[in-house]
Amino acid sequence: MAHDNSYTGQKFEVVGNRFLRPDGIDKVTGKARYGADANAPGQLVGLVLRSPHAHAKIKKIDTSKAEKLPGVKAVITSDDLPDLTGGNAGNAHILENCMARGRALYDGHAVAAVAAVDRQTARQALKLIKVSYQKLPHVTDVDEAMAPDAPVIHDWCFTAGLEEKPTKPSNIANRTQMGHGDVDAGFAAADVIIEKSYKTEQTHQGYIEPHACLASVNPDGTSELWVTTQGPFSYRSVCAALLGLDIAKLKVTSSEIGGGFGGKTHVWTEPLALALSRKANRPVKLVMTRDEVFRATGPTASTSVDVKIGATRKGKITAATLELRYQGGAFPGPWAMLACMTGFACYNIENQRSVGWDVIVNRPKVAAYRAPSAPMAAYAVESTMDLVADAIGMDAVDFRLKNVAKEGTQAPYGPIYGPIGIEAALKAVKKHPHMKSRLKKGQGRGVACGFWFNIGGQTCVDLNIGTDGTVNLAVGTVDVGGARSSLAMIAAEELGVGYDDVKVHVADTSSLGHNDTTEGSRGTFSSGMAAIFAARDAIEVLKGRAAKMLDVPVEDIVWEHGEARATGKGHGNLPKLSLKEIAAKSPNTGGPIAGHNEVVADGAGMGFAAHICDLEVDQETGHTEILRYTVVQDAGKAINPDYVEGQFQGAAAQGIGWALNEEYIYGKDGRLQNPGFLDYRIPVCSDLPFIDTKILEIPNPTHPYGIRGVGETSIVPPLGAIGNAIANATGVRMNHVPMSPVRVLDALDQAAQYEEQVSAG
Amino acid sequence: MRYESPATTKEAVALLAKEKGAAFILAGGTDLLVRMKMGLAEPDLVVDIKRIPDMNTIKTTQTGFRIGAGVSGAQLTAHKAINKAWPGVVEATHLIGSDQIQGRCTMAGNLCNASPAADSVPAMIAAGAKAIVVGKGKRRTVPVEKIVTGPGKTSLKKGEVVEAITLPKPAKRTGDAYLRFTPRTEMDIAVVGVGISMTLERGVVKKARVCLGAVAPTAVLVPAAARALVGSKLDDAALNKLVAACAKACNPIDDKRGTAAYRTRVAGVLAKRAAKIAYKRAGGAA
Amino acid sequence: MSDAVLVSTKVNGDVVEFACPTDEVLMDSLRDRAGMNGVKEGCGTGDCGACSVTLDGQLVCSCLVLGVEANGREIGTVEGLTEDGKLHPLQEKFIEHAALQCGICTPGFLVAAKALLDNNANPTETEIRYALAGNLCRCTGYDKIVRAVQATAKDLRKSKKR
Amino acid sequence: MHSTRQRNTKNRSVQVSLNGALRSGAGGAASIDIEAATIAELLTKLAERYPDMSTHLEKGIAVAINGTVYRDDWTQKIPQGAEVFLMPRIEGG
Repeated sequence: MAHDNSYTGQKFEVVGNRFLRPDGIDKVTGKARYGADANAPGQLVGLVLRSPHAHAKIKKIDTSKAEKLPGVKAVITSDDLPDLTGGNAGNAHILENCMARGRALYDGHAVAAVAAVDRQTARQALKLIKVSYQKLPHVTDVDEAMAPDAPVIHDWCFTAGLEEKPTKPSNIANRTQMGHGDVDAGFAAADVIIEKSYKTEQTHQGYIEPHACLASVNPDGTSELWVTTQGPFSYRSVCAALLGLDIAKLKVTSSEIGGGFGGKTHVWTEPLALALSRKANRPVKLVMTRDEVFRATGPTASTSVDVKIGATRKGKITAATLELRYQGGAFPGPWAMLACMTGFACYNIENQRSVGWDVIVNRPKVAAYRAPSAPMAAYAVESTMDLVADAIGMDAVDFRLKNVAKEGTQAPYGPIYGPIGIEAALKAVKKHPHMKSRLKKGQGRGVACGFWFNIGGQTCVDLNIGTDGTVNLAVGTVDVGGARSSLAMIAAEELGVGYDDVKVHVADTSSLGHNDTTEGSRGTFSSGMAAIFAARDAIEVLKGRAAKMLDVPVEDIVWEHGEARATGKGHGNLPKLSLKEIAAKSPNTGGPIAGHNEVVADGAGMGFAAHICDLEVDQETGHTEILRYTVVQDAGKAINPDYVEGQFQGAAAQGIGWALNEEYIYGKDGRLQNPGFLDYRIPVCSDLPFIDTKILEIPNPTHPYGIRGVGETSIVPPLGAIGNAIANATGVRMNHVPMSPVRVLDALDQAAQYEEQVSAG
Repeated sequence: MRYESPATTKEAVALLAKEKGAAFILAGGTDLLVRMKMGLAEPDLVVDIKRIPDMNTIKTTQTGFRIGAGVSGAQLTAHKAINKAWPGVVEATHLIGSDQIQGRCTMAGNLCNASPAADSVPAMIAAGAKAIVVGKGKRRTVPVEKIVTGPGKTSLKKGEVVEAITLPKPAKRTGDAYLRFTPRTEMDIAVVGVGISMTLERGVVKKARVCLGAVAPTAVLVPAAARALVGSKLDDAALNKLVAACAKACNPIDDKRGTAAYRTRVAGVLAKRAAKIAYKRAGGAA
Repeated sequence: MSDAVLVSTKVNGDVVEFACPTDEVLMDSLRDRAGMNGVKEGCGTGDCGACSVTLDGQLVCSCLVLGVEANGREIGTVEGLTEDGKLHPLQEKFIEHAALQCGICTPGFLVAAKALLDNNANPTETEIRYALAGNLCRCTGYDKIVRAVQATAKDLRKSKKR
Repeated sequence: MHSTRQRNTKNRSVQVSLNGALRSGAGGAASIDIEAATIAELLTKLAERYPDMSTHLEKGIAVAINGTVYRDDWTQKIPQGAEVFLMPRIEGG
């Protein structure tokens, strides 16, 4: 049944309140079951052997000794997996990333796996596997990988998107161009043109829960996979495709998920656990170590970006260009392309061009990380925006406002924006008390903007009403940050029942139709939309039952505040029937009452944010302390403001970590030097101040409640905001993220030396 | 792997001396267990010293303090008299990891793990701490700076155990301080560490010890840096000499935690700051 | 192959006995042998605090303690925070203040926060932040966690006065 | 009036703007005119007319109609005079 997804401006009773999350008690008592918390009879322990080399030919893998070790039940290599070469390239790459085939492509690339009766035996078995490698030249830096003399990682990689097809393979997988207008004419009309280059290092989502699963495959192909994932349905279809299983025979249950941020949208060890289980015919539990998580899952791209922005003295941007080089790890990815679409999205720039280069290097296959690709492009753009404002002597916020994107502005990727919130966000920033607070000597303030598309996608929910009038809502998006609370509120709002009367349940793949992965800030947007429609379906059933109970035509029944009421002549004396009353009679009026909805939740409203950051730089050590931080973001409609604020704060904290200290550090040998939380420095509690939030509500016209996704956008501005604040505090413009103490002190020194030279010369 | 938890130092020494394979002492375990997890240590024998009463107490003696090798950072931090006598040593030990780590980590373990970046070591050396080393049938007292010989290497012989660390009773008008630099505020390894102690006489530095951490294969005691302070009231000239002496004593490497140039530069910055704190603690006018 | 040792310990006040390989860490013993799955593994190297427990009342990372070391000692885990079926005030406030999102770090935070408040009934914001610095959270930016601990401390002080 | 409307209903030609790598699939064209009443019809005709584009279409695309981005629902109708953009399909975190 088709439903209208237009925003109606309906008044809310439940939505917008701060209800307690329904899974809270399980999570504060330790009862909640995550990826590593399931067990099965006869279960084995799975472990993976990984390449210590950045790039190497695998000449031979001798597993015979490991196989003979008592307690070892299965050993697998790529020989035990289907060879998908020549088929669907995407799937072939995923499988080759899960297990090296002939070549190890990065430090940490899986080469073999074992299943044994216990951890000690499995560890022993890994040591007994002998792999003979022949080291190959490697490259891990994005700019070096593009150089003509770089070692070419894949001989099948010919750059796509060039006007002339290349004759030689290279590490450049793809060239993308976006934009509109006449850039040359635009720059010719500019009074001021600023050009600058930036680099950002690779970061990891850093979810605290490592990947973990429990796989069980029977000889007849019936299989189960308990796993921590953002996308149980896509894990099911991908694992089925990789291993040749039937989709319907593989039941995937998503555990409670201990953080994902995009990193749990793709499979890593899950196909290996299934293959081990198939070989051993016993359940296999496979939990990654933290070291493996860093070395062999999907971090974000490291980048190299050139920006050029031209403006008139009056502050109008006349043209802007971006050149974006993003490495996607050892396989082609869409990351620079995404950056092309987002870089200038906050601004109304008539003449603009973004060119993206997707590059292959000897690093793990990049995955999505919260607003993937956008923060790095925004860092370059937002830093340069401040430079231009400075050059024309205009306030940096006013300069942004003068060029801000509005309803009717053409997006970098083509379409014209509907109602969007970046102008309102910047105006809220300008008015915010934070902007008026005084800074002390050595302190600085920066503002930056951010954009993320948000997505919707295939969604399916079931709503069932019990005979006591309580409601079950089964959804197929996973709850990454409190979504069950929002979805219960939405169902309660529609049905007119209490929040506590609705219990939301994340269904397994055998109990519900396909749901796209919980990514792109789509959970509450999409499942919320489906929940509204499913509730409305159920209301139709409820009305039908009420009509039977009251013996009136169903056309005469209206549904108001959780009650059925008969309208029209002669019905005035009939009692109102509550949902509870109708539900109680349901066994005798036609059986269970349910609502169902499947929808492609298109029309996700764009998300925009503006951040303010105050900080202090220790000019003798280069250390930066964040003093005050404010997030302003458009949520469309905040269903449960507590968890909207939580998303804003968490995203900002991740952005702050990225800006200041987080980075993958590769040695000359191409090996990752900091695969642990000690030297991959995510912010700790004492590194951060309270993070203020301001929720704006500019309704998304294509959602009944006006909801926009809120999860990702606020990771985009912090890099620029902090770079701008450091410049404000020190007079030095940083062009390399993370802006770690070593880099900041180095930049301060260089600036001081330059000053000395200038004054001496 | 065999696990033993002897009740006396003598038993511990006997176990270690007898073992043919790889034997390790388990004090706090905050380094050993990480190394085991990473596959970097594969012990045949682990000797847990935390059930040896003598090794798990702090004693106030006539000459100062005796801190058992199993005493945790948390125990040390809670000890009022040591806090008063050697606040720099306590602060340095407190900087080893989180509160969780503090519940386990020990000064002796921090020393014997022989990391160039160990936080408590420069502070101990600046304070003139000594290690009581017990071997089969003999016991010796060694200045802390003589224990570590290189990254992961110590002068301890097979079968020898550090039983305790001693801190002297500070002379009147003595103050100490330890500062380290880390990118994060907590949960980090020193990029540079500086421990300083000094004794004043009428506001003039009479004696000083300056020790740098994380700028060389071992913590380095820098007599030239101490000389820069002695005889001064911590005026700018003295502090500048201190900075220069520290820079000269640095022999760092470029690694994932910092560059050699950065370490050399920041060693001087922290030395200056630590000297001011120690001076104030010794009763000098700020 | 490692030796195994019979360990007799108390977990949340109850006697628990199990055979434990000597090289097994307490975190694994608690999870796999004592059924305390509220003890979470985030890193296994003492850097994230998700496996925080108390050992004879002292806050530790259970991944940095051998299982055999628990012999004759008393362990406290998140499962032991509730008393007589009632949530601990910290647990209440964490839910009330939305101080958890994914929840994987929550047990460790609760155990660490309780250790803090047991020793310091009136901690400053800075003291709270440093006391919890050994517990990593990637979802919340710590804001609501710190507020929940502040609110609990305030309530506990009030109830003590009464 | 009446006759004009009839003609328009018959000739459902829409101007489709192309972005990114899709352009190279259409021989470098920034926009093309194509007769289509729904997204499904549009994609079928595109594949027929520009075989080079098929790899991009397989990889995943999205269609923006009057500013709303559709990633999956190919039954969506394309209104008269609509602004239509073809763009790469995006993913999120």
